[in-house]
Amino acid sequence: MILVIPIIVLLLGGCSCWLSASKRFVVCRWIALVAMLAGLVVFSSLAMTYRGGVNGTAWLIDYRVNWIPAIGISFHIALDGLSLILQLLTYFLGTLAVLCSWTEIRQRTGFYFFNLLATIAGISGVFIAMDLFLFYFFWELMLVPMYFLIAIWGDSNRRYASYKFFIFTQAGGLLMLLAILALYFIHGQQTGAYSFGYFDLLQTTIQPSAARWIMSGFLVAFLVKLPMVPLHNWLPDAHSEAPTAGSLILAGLLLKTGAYGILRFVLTLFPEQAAAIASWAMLMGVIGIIYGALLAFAQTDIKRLIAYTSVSHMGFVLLGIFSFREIALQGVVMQMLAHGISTGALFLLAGMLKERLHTREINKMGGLWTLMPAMGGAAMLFTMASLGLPMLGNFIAEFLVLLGTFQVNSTLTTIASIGLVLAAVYSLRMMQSVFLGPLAISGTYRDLSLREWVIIAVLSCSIVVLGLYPQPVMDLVKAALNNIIHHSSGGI
Amino acid sequence: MMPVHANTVLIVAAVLFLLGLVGVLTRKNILFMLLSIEIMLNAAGLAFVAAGSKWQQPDGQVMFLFILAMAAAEVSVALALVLQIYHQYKTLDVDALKELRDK
Amino acid sequence: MQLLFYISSFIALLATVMVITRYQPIHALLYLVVSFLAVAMIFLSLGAPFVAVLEVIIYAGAIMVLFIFVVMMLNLDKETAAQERKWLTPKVWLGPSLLVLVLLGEMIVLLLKGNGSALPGTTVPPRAVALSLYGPYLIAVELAGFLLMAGIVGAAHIGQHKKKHLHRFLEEKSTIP
Amino acid sequence: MQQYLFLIPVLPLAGFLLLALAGKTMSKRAIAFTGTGSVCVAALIAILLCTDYLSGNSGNAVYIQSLWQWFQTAELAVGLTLRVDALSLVFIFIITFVGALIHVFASAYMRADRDYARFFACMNLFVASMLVLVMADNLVLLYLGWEGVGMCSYLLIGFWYETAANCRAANKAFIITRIGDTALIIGIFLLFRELGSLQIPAILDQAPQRFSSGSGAITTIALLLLAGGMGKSAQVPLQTWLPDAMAGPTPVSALIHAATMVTAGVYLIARMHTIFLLSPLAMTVTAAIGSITLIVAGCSAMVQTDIKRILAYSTISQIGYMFLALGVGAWSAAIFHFFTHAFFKALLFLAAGVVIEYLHHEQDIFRMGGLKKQLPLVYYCFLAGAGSLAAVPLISAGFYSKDAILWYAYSAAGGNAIFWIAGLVGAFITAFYSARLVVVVFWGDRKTPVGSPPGRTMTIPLVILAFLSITAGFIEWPHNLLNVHLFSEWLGTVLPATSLRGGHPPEFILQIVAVVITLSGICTGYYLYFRNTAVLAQWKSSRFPAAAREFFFSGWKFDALYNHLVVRPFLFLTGINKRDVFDRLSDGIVTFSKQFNRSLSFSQNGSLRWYVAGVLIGILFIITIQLIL
Repeated sequence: MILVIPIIVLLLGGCSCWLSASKRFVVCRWIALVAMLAGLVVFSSLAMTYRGGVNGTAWLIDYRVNWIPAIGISFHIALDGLSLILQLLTYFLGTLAVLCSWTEIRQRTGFYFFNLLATIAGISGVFIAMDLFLFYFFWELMLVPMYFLIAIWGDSNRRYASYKFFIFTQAGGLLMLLAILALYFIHGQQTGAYSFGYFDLLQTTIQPSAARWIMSGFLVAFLVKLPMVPLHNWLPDAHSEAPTAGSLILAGLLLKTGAYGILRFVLTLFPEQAAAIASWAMLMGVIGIIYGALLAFAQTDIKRLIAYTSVSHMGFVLLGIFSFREIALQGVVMQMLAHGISTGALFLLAGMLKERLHTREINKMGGLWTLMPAMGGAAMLFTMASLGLPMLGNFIAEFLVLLGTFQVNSTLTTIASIGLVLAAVYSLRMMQSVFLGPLAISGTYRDLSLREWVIIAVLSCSIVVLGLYPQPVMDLVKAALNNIIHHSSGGI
Repeated sequence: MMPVHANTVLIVAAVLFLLGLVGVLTRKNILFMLLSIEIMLNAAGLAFVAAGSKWQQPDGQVMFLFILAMAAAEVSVALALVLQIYHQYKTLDVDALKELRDK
Repeated sequence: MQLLFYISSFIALLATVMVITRYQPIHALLYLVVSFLAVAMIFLSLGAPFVAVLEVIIYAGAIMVLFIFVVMMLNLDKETAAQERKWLTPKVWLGPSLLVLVLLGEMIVLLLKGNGSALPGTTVPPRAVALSLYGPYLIAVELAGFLLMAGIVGAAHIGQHKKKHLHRFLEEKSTIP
Repeated sequence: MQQYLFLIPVLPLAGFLLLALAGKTMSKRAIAFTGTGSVCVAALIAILLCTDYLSGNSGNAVYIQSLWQWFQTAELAVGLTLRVDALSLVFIFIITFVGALIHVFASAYMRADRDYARFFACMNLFVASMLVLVMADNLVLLYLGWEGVGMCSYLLIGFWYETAANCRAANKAFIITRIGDTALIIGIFLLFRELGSLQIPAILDQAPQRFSSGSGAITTIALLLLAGGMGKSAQVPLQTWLPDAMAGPTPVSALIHAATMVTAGVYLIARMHTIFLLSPLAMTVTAAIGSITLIVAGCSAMVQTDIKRILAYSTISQIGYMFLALGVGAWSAAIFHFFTHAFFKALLFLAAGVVIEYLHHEQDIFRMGGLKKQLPLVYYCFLAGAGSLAAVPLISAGFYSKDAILWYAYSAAGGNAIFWIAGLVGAFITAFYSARLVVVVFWGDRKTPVGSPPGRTMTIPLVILAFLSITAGFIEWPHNLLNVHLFSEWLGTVLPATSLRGGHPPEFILQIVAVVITLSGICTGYYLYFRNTAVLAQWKSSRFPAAAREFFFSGWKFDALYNHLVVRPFLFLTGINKRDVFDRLSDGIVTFSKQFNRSLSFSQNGSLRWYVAGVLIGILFIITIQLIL
């Protein structure tokens, strides 16, 4: 029951934001903040409770009520370590998203916060839904408000970006719906009991030829979200046009739902098929790493640049997932967290720059360190995080992924390591053309305000802590990952 | 008394209907188009009555009654629209009214 | 009765052709009245006296009067006729007539394919019609009532003389000339 | 002592944190006090540690302090554990002690700079990272320090970031070393796959049992580690970043790009010596790279005109000597050369810094001159450093370390005449450009207006370093002269003794050859640049020497080569695909459907009669079909 409360709070909070905004729009951001913090508090306390894990099972909480029993749909949510850590990330970044929209959004504030909260609610639901119908419901719930966030409060090219985002993800989502239905009917015909429940469907045995198609349905939806090259090109547009909080949520959370979906559903529901395509998937991951890095280097729009680095970083996730190694999977989880934080922070900084300079073009920037040393320092920190400097979370993630993958496929891992060099190349280019070099602009610009300073400080602390003391996270997800490996080991 | 062949009546109805159709297609004036539509409706009614007469059932006439009701309602709304169009556009040329075209 | 049918059919067709070829609206209307009266005669010859009467009263009477009102209100006279003359060149007739002739041919072929039989020519009395109307078709009658009501309300609403009024969704566009 | 181990890296780290967060609000005095003080205290602790070690209280000669479990999953467990043995101690001593002197120097040298706090913050972070590197107990922690120093180097090269060239140099340094780092981390992956552990002691223990000597896996590992070391230590072909790195402030060049960071590769190879010993091929490659580097960089050093670039090339060349020594298995000789090199090269850089500042940021040596009279103290210090660099026999520290390397290059098990001759050529070149440097900068006439002479804060470190540049060699004498081998005994607990091959000539013959070569190098330099400069002028005008000079001056055209081979293709590749070919693909679908829509929408023309005709045609169509079928 405790799992539902934050989602309900978010949805109610969103509605009240919308309603209250017409009278006093200052109120609604406080409502949004409180709703987010409530979720953060709930999941933090859960994390403290289950620090050591529960003996014997990976599942920490399991809550289920019938929803539409006639066709086997139940409201079934469950929490394991993986979900818990992603929930923490969700509410953490959600809180920051509210904070960074504090003054940025001046039009239709209430509706904006409604959408923001609804998206977060959807993401939060995706991470715990254990009924495929419910999963699909939340999957769409996070998509539509996100579309509005881009389409209404986005930048100049927002319509194009939002359509593209919507069509790509929706096409993937519909394929997933088809796959879910196929799975549902096959399971129903086999057992006579029609059910959308994840744990019921786990028991299904499917013809290999059918399973391949059903898996690709799931996989396409998740790979679009992840994103995998060549299904990635919604991402740079959506990221660069979205408002700051939108970019933060897109990069920090939405991409993670793809990775989570692969881990939770593809690997366990279709172990043999997943193992069969593993080397191809790893290859695509490596291509993503290199391709994203090359494109990131070429960009001159700062948000596009960061967006392509996301493509590159998520390649590590794909690579790690399909190595089926515990070390690599730990790295994948770390990458999800660290990428969420570091790239989120970079988007925040890009948003702050845009707010001040009214441009995203890095050729028009330069030497900003002189004017904004604090922001420059923060940017340096997160740039370094993004290129995988040890001491910071991303290093742990990439190191573990590559270390785990190396035992499976050393050639691909070696090629993927080139991504580390390319990461340095594009990161330093960004740093140089924005903050270093001769001062390219005139006028006075204020450095970080107190609110921004707090956001950046919180993010900095978390990325450093992740880099120096990641053990609690790893302990928390260990059981869940072993559970996934256990389910998928049939294929190996 | 020689009975009338059913096909004859239906052919008359068809010719009437098609005359109405020609009217709709050729006239540009909305008023004439409405007149042509009335002709078409009337022709359809004729076909119904003929059918009712063939089977010696009242249903054909009932259908004609409904057509009548429909035509009355249609004409009243359509003529109101004609008035409005004339007030707003100062013309009854149907080709001048292309607000619904795809731009 | 057969003769009555042929004569009235001929008149009906002739009057209808006149309707669609007239330039003066009022002439066309009068021809239409003639056409309706002829159709009423056809109904009578087919043994349907009730609808024959209704045809005269409602079609030729009420509906045509509406048209005449409109023609009068809009003051459509010689000017309109001149315009119609300009619009109705022979070229305009060509295409529609061809299409319609093809359709007519096909319809006749279809009709003759079926084994049509002679009509009995006996009368279906108004009583039967009334029983049928208020028996099996009761709901349809109700619906027709709704329709007429809606027609009245709609006509009354649309017919109001107001300033140029657009839906609010279209307003934004129309302010830009 | 063991429980205070963590203080050595943590103190500079704390200094960094304090300066980074509160530096803006602190006065310059406070900043200098924090920045310098933290390193000085760390140096004190390091010296205490050394005395503790020498007094033998530790028992097993290794200090270990485990701070916390870093991460642990499945079969992998990595702790934040510090481990200090004799090898680490040498490095810790140099890092903290030389680091402290350079910090003291910098507190005066950088006093006018706007970003005083940022400078010391980065320097402190560097010292902390470097200490972590040498104190690491496992390869991941080593890699942490390894990358950390790389980042600090980047930050400090680009310290004056307003100049785009400085930033480019910083980027170049980071990216080229990153290539080496990536090789290193692949080596680490391979080690983990083969041995299942990342603990350095465990690796060193297990490697001989797991691998047969010269097997493919161990050679690959060794070569990957070597590549890592080459990147960091600026060895051919990854050396091009170091000369450009001189864009940073001079104390940075002294600390990072001369004394400590660039020798990290030497440390790595010495640390992983067991692996290298298992792979003769990798050893030979190491020695060969060292030899090539020392000649390539030496030649470039001969013709440079920028004082800092001369010293930079000289550094590359001297590290080449260290690699040569490592490659032939002369472990302690390599570390000994690192030890002496750290003193005299730091000294040279600091002295150069004084000269540069004294001459209002003039770096061209041919616009200097006659400084012997104006800056006598600096002159004598510089002389001590240059003498040590040239390896003046018996009275300079450089002599003792270089002599050992030359001796082992010929006589050690992995050595041969080629390496020895390469070393001799290098020795000649080194002596030559050292002499050139002293003669051109300090002798002759004054050519540039001067500023104010350096204060005491700047000269005291110089004097200390000069003293050490002369005396530091006395702890390790050649075998045939004096039986003092303190340094190799000290390292004996960690590094294996060098095995000699049979059939080499007696040591003194080689020594005499080396001494003669060195002295002739010095004389040549003196002759060409002081006594008879006409010869040089004549050379400059003739074709072949001028071309050779140009070739050496540009660093053997490595930059141009990489520019054509890597940079331009890369830029071209990214440039043509800036708009993302896959994006064009999906846009193509959009364009197609738009066109299709446009061609369909002409039927939607708003004409009522048109629609009716459409309906009619539809009806005709259906009825016709019905008639036909």
